[in-house]
Amino acid sequence: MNVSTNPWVWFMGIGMLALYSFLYKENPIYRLFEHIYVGASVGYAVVTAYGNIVDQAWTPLTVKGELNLIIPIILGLMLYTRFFKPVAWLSRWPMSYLMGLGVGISIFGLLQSQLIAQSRAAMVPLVVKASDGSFLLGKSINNIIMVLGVLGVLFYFFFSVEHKGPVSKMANFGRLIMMVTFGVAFGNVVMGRISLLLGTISDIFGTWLGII
Amino acid sequence: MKRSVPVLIVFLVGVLVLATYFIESPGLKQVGSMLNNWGVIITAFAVGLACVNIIRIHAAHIANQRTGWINSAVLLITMFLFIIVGIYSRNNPSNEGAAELFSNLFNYAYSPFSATMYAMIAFYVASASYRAFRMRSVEATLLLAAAILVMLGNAPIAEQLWNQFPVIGSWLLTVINTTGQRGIAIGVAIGGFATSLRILLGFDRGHLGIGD
Amino acid sequence: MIQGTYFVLGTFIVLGVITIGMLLATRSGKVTPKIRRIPALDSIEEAVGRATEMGRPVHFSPGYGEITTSTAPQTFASLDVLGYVVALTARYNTQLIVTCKSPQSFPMIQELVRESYSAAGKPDMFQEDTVRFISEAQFAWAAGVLGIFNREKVAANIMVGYFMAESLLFAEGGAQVGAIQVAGTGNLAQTAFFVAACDYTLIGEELYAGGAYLSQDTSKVGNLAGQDIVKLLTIAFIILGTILATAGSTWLVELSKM
Amino acid sequence: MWLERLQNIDRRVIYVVLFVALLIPMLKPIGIPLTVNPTTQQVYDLIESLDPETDIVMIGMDYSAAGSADVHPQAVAVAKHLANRGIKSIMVAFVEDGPMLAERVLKSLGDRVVYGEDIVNLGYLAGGESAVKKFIEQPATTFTRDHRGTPVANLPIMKNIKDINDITLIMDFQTGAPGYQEYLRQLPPGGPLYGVGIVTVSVPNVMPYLNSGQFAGLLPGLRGGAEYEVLLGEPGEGLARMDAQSLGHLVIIAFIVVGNVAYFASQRKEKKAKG
Repeated sequence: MNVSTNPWVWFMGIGMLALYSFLYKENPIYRLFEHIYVGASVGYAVVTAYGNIVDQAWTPLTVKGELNLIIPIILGLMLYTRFFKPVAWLSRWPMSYLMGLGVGISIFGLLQSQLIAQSRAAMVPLVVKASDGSFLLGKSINNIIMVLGVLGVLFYFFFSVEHKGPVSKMANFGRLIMMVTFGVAFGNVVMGRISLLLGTISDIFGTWLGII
Repeated sequence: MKRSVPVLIVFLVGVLVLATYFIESPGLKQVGSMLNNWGVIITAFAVGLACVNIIRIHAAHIANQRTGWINSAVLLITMFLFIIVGIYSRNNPSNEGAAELFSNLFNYAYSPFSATMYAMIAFYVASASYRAFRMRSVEATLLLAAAILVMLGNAPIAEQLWNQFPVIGSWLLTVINTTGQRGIAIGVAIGGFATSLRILLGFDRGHLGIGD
Repeated sequence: MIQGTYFVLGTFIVLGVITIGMLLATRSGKVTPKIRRIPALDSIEEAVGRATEMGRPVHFSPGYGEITTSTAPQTFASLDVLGYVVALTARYNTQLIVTCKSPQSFPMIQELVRESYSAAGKPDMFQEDTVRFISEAQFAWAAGVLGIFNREKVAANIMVGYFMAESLLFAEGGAQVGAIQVAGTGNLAQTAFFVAACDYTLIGEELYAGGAYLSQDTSKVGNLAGQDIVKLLTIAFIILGTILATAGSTWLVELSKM
Repeated sequence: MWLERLQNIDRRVIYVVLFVALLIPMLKPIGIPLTVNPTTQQVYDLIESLDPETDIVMIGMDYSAAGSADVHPQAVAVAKHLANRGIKSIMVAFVEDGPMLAERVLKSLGDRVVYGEDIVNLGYLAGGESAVKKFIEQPATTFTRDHRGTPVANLPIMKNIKDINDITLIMDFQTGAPGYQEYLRQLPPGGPLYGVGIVTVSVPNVMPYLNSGQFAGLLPGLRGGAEYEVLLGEPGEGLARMDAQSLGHLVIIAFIVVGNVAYFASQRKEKKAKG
């Protein structure tokens, strides 16, 4: 055993155990470290944002004289008018700016890389042949499932049409495909969460207690 | 002023930026880059909003000596510690002591604590697997079967038991899951497009806190 | 024009005309699209009814409740559902508890519930603790909500909005106190947990449709119908492309790259 | 009697079982062999095919500290591969935690690289998709100084970058937004190749983009990192944890089975009682 002698590592280890104690029961020590965690995350975010404001706005404005940057600085400060009732409405201007920008930069990509590219990728030959001309059954079946499945899911999300007859058959197929999809998602969630848990086990038993 | 300006800002910024994706014009491109750059700066200012909210809530707790006010104090102290150390070390890059302190705060407090909070979910996944995942219906059974097969495909140990587990797992992931996710992604792109356009043209003002 | 954007521009124009056109046509009453039944939404009344029989409260969670990020549309859809739930609890005289995570949307939600009770003619049903702000920290919020499930013996649990890892905690916690649960989120990674642990689940876009369905806001309904037409076009596009691909032609694929 | 017990296992018992099942293989790894997925091989081959003289790789440090256990081993393995091959790389973050985690990656590279010449940690840019767009438009001037405070003008590696097409491959390690969606929307057609290293939870969501050829490769979570370590011949954190992964999966599956056995047995009992 090589227990760490670094006080920081001890702080980390004790804090992690305190947070994990929540699994047994909510308790005061858990609450203490939870508050430390929340404070740390907000503090860290403020530091990085400060760095960005200095590098991206203040320095270019004051050193290089890029005067247009006064506008985003003013808009940025206007966000804080929401804390002063009489001028609170002014905070909508920067919010509107961000919203307009968000919409403006995403619409093109939504259409090109999501709608069009994905629709295009769904167009696969239903009969697949190898280069020597022989028929590939497995690949053909996969492709048929993929085309029908995508259509089925789209049918399921028809809202202004009652699901009856063939529409309902396609929609039901789409729903089954989605159930399997959710199952796959769950299987991966299990793997992902265990990975994270292993990371913390390695911190506690390796870095801190020196057993691993 | 209160109602029309925000709608106008959304429209102008959105349309100008959107146009840069279609129209070849160096001047327009410059305007688009400038508008985008302003957005980067405004977002950095927005980070401080969370900080102000936290200060308001927790300062009130402390002032009213509400139960747990000590935790509120700890939270604020941690937050300011991060902010002061972080900003000091940024402005004095030659001071290695400050840089090391900040890196310790990140590596031994913020980072392991946030990892712990997320890792805890692994335990809930385990108890939910036991309690919630029941073969109640055909759909639930499909979901479960897919989840188990994917897990077996992901775990190297299962491959030692039967070498087809990864093949099945990979088929579910790359064929069925791709189909389901693609259908959903196309639907989401269409929905996202319609919502974006509504915002751009000012039909959806709820986002701005202005009802019509 | 920039090379390779012609097809995107064409798509933009066609889709824009359809969705906005349907929105305007519905708003002016020229067309009246009907939204199909969404079983998970119908089950909300059943859930509230059961809570009434048992004399225990209904819990509603809007999830993350953010109104400025990309998850905002889910929050707004959630608030449409909340308006409906308030009206139901007013009709049945059943206690409602709403728990919030976001300090941004908390005051807005408080106003919405107060106004909805007034509109239903039962302003007294709005109490100081009907809408509760729990915490902005994810797990503190989750722990607070689980505490409420246990202490107040919630009989119906309705969770609609954007959820992350806490979806599992809530769904499991609700099941433990025997609540009938209706859930819905646009976050697909979490939908698996809702489907497995809840009685009824809104999947993906059903969440947005639910907002339009329950609020009967004509511009939302019209927009939704417009999206259906777009879906139909997409389906036709994919079928055509598949036929061509099977015949060995990549004409449509090339066209879409123009 | 046994049935009731099986139906009402206390959650804390479940937690302990899972914890023990994970701890034992962490203490004493068995070394279960690992097969490499084709997507991981694809990323490895891609980096093998790069030319150290002309190609520059951008390492996207877009993962959070919270999810780092799943993605960090990948980032380290890929960075080692690049360093071994002498390929220059720049680390850029659109997620706050990125630059600090980049420093950890740099630490694990040791003296394989000369900072400033072979690799640089440019830091973090706020703004989500706007930030991604800004960097793609002006990779040379977006950052004026690196994370360590050195002006970009004094960094030899940055002299090779004028616009985004000077970057051959973007290998983006990510846990959420901004991530693949933002990049795919903003990358110009014919621009750099885009590969992802992503948290296991998001792997199913990105499959359509891999299938459509919009990704140059995919490293799936911890397993992807472990596989890369195998290909690299340098076992690290990822591989060390794969045994525990295996056991963890078996435990979860066992819980599902036990839960269902109890459920069906109790249902049958109820039916008998009624019938």
